[in-house]
Amino acid sequence: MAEYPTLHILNKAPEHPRTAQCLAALAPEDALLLIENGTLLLATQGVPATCQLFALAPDIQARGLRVDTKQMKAVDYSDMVSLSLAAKRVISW
Amino acid sequence: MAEYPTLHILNKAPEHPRTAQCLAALAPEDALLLIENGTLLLATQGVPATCQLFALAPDIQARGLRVDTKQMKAVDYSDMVSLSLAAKRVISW
Amino acid sequence: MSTLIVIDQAPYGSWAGREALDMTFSLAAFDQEAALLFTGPGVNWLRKAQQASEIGQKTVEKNLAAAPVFGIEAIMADRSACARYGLSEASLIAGVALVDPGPDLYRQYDHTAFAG
Amino acid sequence: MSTLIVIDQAPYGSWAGREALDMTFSLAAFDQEAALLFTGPGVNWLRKAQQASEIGQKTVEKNLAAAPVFGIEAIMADRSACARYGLSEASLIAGVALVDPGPDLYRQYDHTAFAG
Amino acid sequence: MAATDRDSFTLVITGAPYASQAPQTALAFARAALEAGHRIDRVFLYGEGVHLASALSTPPSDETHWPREWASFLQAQEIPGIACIASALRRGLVDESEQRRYELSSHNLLSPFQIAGLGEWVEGRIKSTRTLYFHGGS
Amino acid sequence: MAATDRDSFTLVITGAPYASQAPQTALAFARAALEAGHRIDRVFLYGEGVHLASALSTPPSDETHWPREWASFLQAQEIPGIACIASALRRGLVDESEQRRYELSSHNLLSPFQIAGLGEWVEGRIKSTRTLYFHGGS
Repeated sequence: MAEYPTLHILNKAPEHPRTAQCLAALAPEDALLLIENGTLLLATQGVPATCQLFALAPDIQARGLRVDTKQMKAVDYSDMVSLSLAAKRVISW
Repeated sequence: MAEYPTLHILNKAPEHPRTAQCLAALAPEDALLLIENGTLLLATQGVPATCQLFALAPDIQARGLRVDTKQMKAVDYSDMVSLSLAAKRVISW
Repeated sequence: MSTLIVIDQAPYGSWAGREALDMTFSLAAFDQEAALLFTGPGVNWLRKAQQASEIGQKTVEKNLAAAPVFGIEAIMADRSACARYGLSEASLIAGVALVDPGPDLYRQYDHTAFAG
Repeated sequence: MSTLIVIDQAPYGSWAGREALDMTFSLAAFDQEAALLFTGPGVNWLRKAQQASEIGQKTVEKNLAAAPVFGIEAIMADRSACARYGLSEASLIAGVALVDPGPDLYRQYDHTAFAG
Repeated sequence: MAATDRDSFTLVITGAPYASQAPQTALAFARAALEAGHRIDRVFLYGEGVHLASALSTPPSDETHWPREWASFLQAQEIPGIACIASALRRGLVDESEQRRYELSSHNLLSPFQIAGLGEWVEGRIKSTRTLYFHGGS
Repeated sequence: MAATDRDSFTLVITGAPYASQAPQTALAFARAALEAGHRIDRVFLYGEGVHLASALSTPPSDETHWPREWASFLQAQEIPGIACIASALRRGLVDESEQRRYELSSHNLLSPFQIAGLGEWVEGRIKSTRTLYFHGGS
């Protein structure tokens, strides 16, 4: 798995104020992993195109969301482990 | 105390999504009572001018906020009791 | 004495929605008029084909389908929140009425409650 | 190994801010580099002349004033959040540096944590 | 409905102590209501609010002890304080009877709080002049 | 730092069960980390997260029992599970020793969870390859 300066893990719904803070902190070379309520971002027009995008498959499935594989990669918990080690730092928003 | 169709009690910070929902539900003849985190609205430019406005003094004081008495009335807990009875219905946002 | 229960929190990430449903069914069990309004990220409770077993939870689709049987008056969803979350009539579960929450809606109920 | 602790929740309405301060002072107590960033409604922790006794709480002004003594590197506040809440240099407690959070700021710390 | 001295309240607390201001605001409201000659029919703890009924909560000595403040108020004023059974069981608040039923190691419900169902809330909705909610703020 | 099979984690859980998904996500992460050959140095419960260590939590039988799921995982894998003492005391989570110290009516900390200070979190910050946070989502 590629190295990223920062892996951002977002578990808040798009309306939550921390979502805007997280999106404003993304650098182009970073990765964003959407989990839990954070996966709801996929259903909106607000998905950032600025950096590498991942989303946790069990959370996508729980919410009945559809995945645009051109936009982002669905991953499982073992990918989440690898991503957290591949990034220099992890921020859990 | 005057009668209001609805007393809206808002205890969320301005960034909380429920604040926007509350402000969108105000009718001109309603009253809005800001309490707890809700009093922080007084420090922003977002104070609605649409209806009668009240704010809980102990919460204003706790946060070191200043009150514009032209804009709204600082009240205590006994006023909160009277307001809740004076309104036909109370919505706690 | 009609009560509006509002669910504005996203599913699965909190229990507020489930506990608001419990409140609604309790009202109905005691023969009190009750209606449900889903708004904000809460509208995502209403999406078809949810499967939450992998995250150790249960969906509420069956509960909502039973709502009319239990005497719950209406299941309403905020039209603009549905649009924001790409929820068309086709992707919503059956029996949901789209509404525009505002003073006129809330004034139809004697009582409005959130679960948290 | 410098750690950034972020406080983005309004004072008094939750305990997350207090518990984030505890984390920061713990790092300092173990001689670890730590800095504080207040953002969103969290900047309201930094307003002068708070008096929370009537709501049964204590202010944190003294704790923050002691931060440099305990070895906490910096107390930073989000410039735009301060502007939004009418917090000028004159209404902020002493020792706060205004910053613009973004990739450049977060990249200066090995580790970033919220209390909740 | 105009205010009269026989107006009554059901107060619903859904915010936990040490996580929200809800228990403090609700207590100040309850005291003001009694001082104005009104009645509090019951206090109903729901969701996260059930943690207010913890007999084991031990805040630092310089922080207000909200469970004890509430318990002595309820005791002195003879107001029923009820924790919703479903919310309480999920969150680990149990009385002696639930301890026995579920064969748990102990019980931790602070007296005079009791455990009961949502019917208590529904009754408040019907009989009290106003039912007010005290939610978490974040 | 590149990933190696001796990489280790400290997991911090700040979201409560039955109020957030944090305990579920953290457990799935922990299992995946072990399966990949990594080590979990400790699990640290902070803020609302301490409720995961409740011995009295009794969810309905069709809901996952997160405290028990976590307790058996920690037991089987011999991973220390630590609830922050300040967070736990405020919120009514106590072990036998805190029960005695504060003369409380009972204790309710689920074994093998232990109570300790923030120093455990600081040590994780220093020694584990990564410290990850599992927060509430609302």
